[in-house]
Amino acid sequence: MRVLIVLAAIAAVSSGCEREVRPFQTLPVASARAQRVVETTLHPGDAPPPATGQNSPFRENAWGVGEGKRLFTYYNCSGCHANGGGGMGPPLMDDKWIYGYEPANIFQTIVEGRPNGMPSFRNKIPDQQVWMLVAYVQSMSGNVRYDALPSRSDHMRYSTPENARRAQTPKQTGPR
Amino acid sequence: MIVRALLLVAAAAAAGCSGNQNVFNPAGPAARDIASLGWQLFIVCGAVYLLTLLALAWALARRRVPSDDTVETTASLTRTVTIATVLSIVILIGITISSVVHGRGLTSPSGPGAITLDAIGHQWWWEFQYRDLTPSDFVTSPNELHIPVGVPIQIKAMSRDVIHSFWVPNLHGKRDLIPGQVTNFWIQADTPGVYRGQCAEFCGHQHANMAFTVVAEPMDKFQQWIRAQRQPAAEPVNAEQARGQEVFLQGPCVMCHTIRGTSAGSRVGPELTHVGSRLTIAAGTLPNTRGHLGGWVLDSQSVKPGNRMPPNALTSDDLQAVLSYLRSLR
Amino acid sequence: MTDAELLERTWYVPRGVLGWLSVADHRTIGKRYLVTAFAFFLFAGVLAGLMRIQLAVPNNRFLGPDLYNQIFTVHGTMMMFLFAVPVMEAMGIYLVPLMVGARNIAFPRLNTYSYFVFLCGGVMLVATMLLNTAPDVGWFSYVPLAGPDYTPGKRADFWAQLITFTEVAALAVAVELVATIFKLRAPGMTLNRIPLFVWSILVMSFMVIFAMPAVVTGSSFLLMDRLVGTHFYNPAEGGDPLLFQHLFWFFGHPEVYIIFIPALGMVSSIITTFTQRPIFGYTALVLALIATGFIGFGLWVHHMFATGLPQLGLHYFTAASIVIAIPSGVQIFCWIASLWRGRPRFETPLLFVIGFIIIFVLGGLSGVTLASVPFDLQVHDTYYVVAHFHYVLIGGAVFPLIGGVYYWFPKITGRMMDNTVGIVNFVVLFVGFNVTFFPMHQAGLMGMPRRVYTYPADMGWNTVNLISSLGALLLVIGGAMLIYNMVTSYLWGAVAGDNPWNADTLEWGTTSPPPVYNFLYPPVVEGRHALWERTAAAPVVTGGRLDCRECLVTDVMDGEPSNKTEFPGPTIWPFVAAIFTSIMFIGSIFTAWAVPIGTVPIAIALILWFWPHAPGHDIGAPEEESTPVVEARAS
Amino acid sequence: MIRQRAIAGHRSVDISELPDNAFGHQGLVWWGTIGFMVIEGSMFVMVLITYFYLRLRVNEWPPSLRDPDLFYGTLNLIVSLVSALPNHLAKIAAEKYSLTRVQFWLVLCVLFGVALLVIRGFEFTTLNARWDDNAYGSMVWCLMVLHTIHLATDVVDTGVLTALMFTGPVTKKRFIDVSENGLYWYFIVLWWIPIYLTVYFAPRWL
Repeated sequence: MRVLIVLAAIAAVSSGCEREVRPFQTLPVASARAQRVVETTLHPGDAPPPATGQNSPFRENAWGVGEGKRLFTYYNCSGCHANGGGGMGPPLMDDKWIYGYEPANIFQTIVEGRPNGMPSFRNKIPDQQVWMLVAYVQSMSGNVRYDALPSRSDHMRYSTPENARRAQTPKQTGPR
Repeated sequence: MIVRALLLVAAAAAAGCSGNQNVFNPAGPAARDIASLGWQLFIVCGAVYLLTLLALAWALARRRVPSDDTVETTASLTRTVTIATVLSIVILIGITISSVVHGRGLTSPSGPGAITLDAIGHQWWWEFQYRDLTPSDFVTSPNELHIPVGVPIQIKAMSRDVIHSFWVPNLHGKRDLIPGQVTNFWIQADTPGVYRGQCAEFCGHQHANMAFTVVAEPMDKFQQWIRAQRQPAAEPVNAEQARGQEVFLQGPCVMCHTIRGTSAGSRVGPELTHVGSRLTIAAGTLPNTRGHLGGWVLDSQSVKPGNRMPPNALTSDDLQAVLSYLRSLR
Repeated sequence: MTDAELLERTWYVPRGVLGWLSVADHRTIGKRYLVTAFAFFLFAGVLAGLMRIQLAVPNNRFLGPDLYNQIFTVHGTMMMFLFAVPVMEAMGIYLVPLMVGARNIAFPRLNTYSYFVFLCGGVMLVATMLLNTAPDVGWFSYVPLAGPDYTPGKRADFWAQLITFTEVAALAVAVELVATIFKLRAPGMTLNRIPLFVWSILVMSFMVIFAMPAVVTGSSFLLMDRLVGTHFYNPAEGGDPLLFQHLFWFFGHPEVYIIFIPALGMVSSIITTFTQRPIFGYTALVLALIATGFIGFGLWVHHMFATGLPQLGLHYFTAASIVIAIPSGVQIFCWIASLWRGRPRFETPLLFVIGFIIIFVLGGLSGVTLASVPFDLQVHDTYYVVAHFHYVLIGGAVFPLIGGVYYWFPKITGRMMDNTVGIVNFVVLFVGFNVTFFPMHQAGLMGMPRRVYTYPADMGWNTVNLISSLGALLLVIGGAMLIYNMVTSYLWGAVAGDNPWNADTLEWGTTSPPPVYNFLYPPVVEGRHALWERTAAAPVVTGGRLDCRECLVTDVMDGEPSNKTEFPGPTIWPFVAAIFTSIMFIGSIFTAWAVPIGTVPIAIALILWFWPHAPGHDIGAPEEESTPVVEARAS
Repeated sequence: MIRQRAIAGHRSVDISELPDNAFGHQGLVWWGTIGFMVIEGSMFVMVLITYFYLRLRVNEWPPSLRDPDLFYGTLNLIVSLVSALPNHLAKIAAEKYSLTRVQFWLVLCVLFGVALLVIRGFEFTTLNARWDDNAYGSMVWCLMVLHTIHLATDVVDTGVLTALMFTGPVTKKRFIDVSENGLYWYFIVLWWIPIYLTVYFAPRWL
């Protein structure tokens, strides 16, 4: 009995905290890349770089994922990706990943842009927020921890909320 | 206790003479009405409290006499208690009537509304939109509400996210901003001045610092202000400002902020078209000085943890350029 | 064997760890409830101390907004749901059966179950606080802030489930108390002879029964919105954020009276005893209690004056809120009259009652000012309100409660609490309280909103806040003195004897502490003041069985003997059921499947709980005796 | 069985002749049952009020959906009304302490209960909205699930009692339980009427 309680407590400590912290300032300000002016927002498509295995600092963090969801609307990602269902741009809630499903790949996709319309957000979105977006993009196909998945928003219902979808095992499909 | 009660009245009176955001420092008809009601209530309740305590003190301290247990004593006690009850009922009815009477004026403005504007609550800042017949003349003023004195201001209030509450104690009581609803109310200032308002419904991390300023000024000055606000942003006049504009437009700033007359047009954060002309930044939290602005742009999270402005790593000359540009937007 | 020995054997309190978990008598459970509730009181008090430290000076960086929001949420939630209501019910659990002359509370196993559910819920909330997972949306967690979109993670879910925990526990106790008061009263205890404390507990139980379903509905909707994506509170899909406020406050306002009414009962008991006279205006006091209970349901909207509901309606609620001041006034007048007529003995319990009158009347009057719509529009959600409800809750409920602790401590432990320490303790608490909370009135009038984790230095709020924080220090000292006095008196206090205060109610008619069977001979009541009017040849109940837990059931109205019922003995299954219930509740924070799956073990535990002679009954029973008990039950 | 004897010098109220465990409001158990019926009743009331509160806030109800299909709900209503009969007879038999009759009628009650649960299962499949479609769907599912929980609880309850009546020991207390269980079954059946009307006819009539 007592042992069980202790174990439960330990489990809670290890899981609960990670999920519930509010890391308002994950990355030190200095760590962001230096500004440089870019001429075009389009970027020549090349093969996805090898996954560095670096993970989003918000992968385990419900708040970060939630902020990512908010930024996804703020920065009008839905304009092309339509809440993840896909429109002009590819869907994000399925298991197909054209340019790689590793967090590092997603990060690069956002920062560098991709052919056929994905603009580069270099210098436009601070790394901290990019990582939030990465975590949210992963959550759309259920690839963050279950209890950190966002639930329904206070808008019109567009699809089943992230925490009600079946998790997809990501597949690398490569450029169309 | 009694002494302390009196102290409160005295203190409140003293504070009444000074103190922004003080309920007993009214600067508009509604607030004045409520303040007078407040005084009534305090005086009546204070008197009742005093009497009750005196009765208690007497009951405890009086000398006991053998006749305490007689039927007559009980009867007279019953009479006293009944009288006290009846009296308190009368007083309570009086209070109800008086509060209903004072309440009537608060729902509808006394005169014709001169200005109609929208108050929109965001986590954690305010957006005030002055509508006009020609959409191009719409004016958006974040966290700073300019009103002409002496005329009622019709406010259509709404919220973009959670429930906030619009409260300028010197002008009127509070009114909740509820998502999915538009609530109409009005305020009016009689004496020119700068009044502080604050969100009064808990709305998350920065609820404590979700303030705004109300600038009440004579009609002509107000018209002047709104004309100025209608203008698009000032063009850079020197190289540093031009550089600042470039940094602003190429950098993350454009993702959230609008500067009319430039390509920056996102409505996520407060509009900055005339940021230089404002008294405060960061939702009434910091005075609008170059230093504070710089600190805010670089690292707002250490000023207001949890607010939605991300940290921006600008090289120092980029920062200086942006600052001079923003300061030039008057 | 003597009757006493037989009863001792029949009503045994089980031994051993399993016995501790399966005990089913109202005194033990009542004491545990009390101790647990006070533990939560201390925890929430510490949190309050942290808040006062943070607010002592402007722009303080001692706590950040994230932590501060968790702290004030847990402080409010814990004080309301884990201290105030349970502690009042605990007093009822312990005292009511003694006061009405019963051998045990009705449905004793349900009582055990409710205690363990309450305990698990409380432990859960403490755990969340320690794990930085505590709810951070205020103790009435308004949507949409508490909704899925604005509070990601599980913080608000823990709040919603804590509500479920405490409501299950509270509702169970309420039903037990109503049944006890209606059906287990001593012969001769007609309605107009019921002690005022028992009346107050009865009214409280009914308010619990009718108020709490509303908040359970509201919090379950919140949980479903967050977990399975329902739209109860989503305005874009036909829901409504204000719905939550209505559901919450329809409970939330009666809640205040649920906490406050039993305190009124304690006040009446203490005044009766320490004036050594019948209370003045018994009937008026009873009617006032009942009236308060009814009106309490009619004024929830005065928490929503600023939401822009139709004016006319608002004025109705102003009237209702002001009407409820009348019964309170009547009671105050009656008590003052009793004190005037009687010969007050100024010992600690009475001092706390006097403190109660002084503080509560002020709180009540500031409540009258809050009931007025225009004035409320200014002070609503400011520190003025914070001051008001601390005046009515601490002044109106906690002071009488502490008085009650000093008053009933001898009965519960058999030892007196030290009177000198008690008097000093009272002075410290009284001064500390007023220094802490009186300045908050002014902070509110100067425009300081509640729930701010910090404030600017130039608002003129610095002095008042500093004073409040210093007063909080005094309160901490007072609390420490109370604990010190309880512990030392428990260990070395003077032995009390059956009736140290020469009180009039039945609980003082048995030994202190009472035996496991409460009364050797179930008493018969001959007047409103059972012990004062007890004659030499006072009748007693005889012919009851001594070899099984038999209790007399009387008539609701006139307390005439009607029939007999046999109480179940101790069993492990209520505890097991409580544990499975808790697992289901906490599990349902993470997945909806916890509900269908979790109910299976609960159902099994319940079946074994009700199944006669299931394994696990009579745990820790004295061996040689246990057999005849079972035979008796089978016959 | 050992009884407490009178003591010298005290008059005594002798209770040895009183009956054990009266039926109805004279008994103790009845008050427990009523207590929980009141609690759950006010819960139902709250949810129903919520339903109409939300309904009054929109023009179209159900929002752009066909009206719910009547068949299973109505069937459910009829069957539950019929089930009141064996329940009633079981109650009467219990109050007459006639074991065999109680056994027979209880078994019938259980069968009815199971049938109702099966029908309810089909009923869920024919609802016109999912709980996460909109507030209407949420309300309907909330009402249905709430009632189903109570239904299932009482079916299990009745099942256990039936088992007890066969395995024994059959004390007088058991018959009281049967009678209280009957009372609770009325509660379930009666509450289905307003819920049925709300779920199936509020969309049609309002």
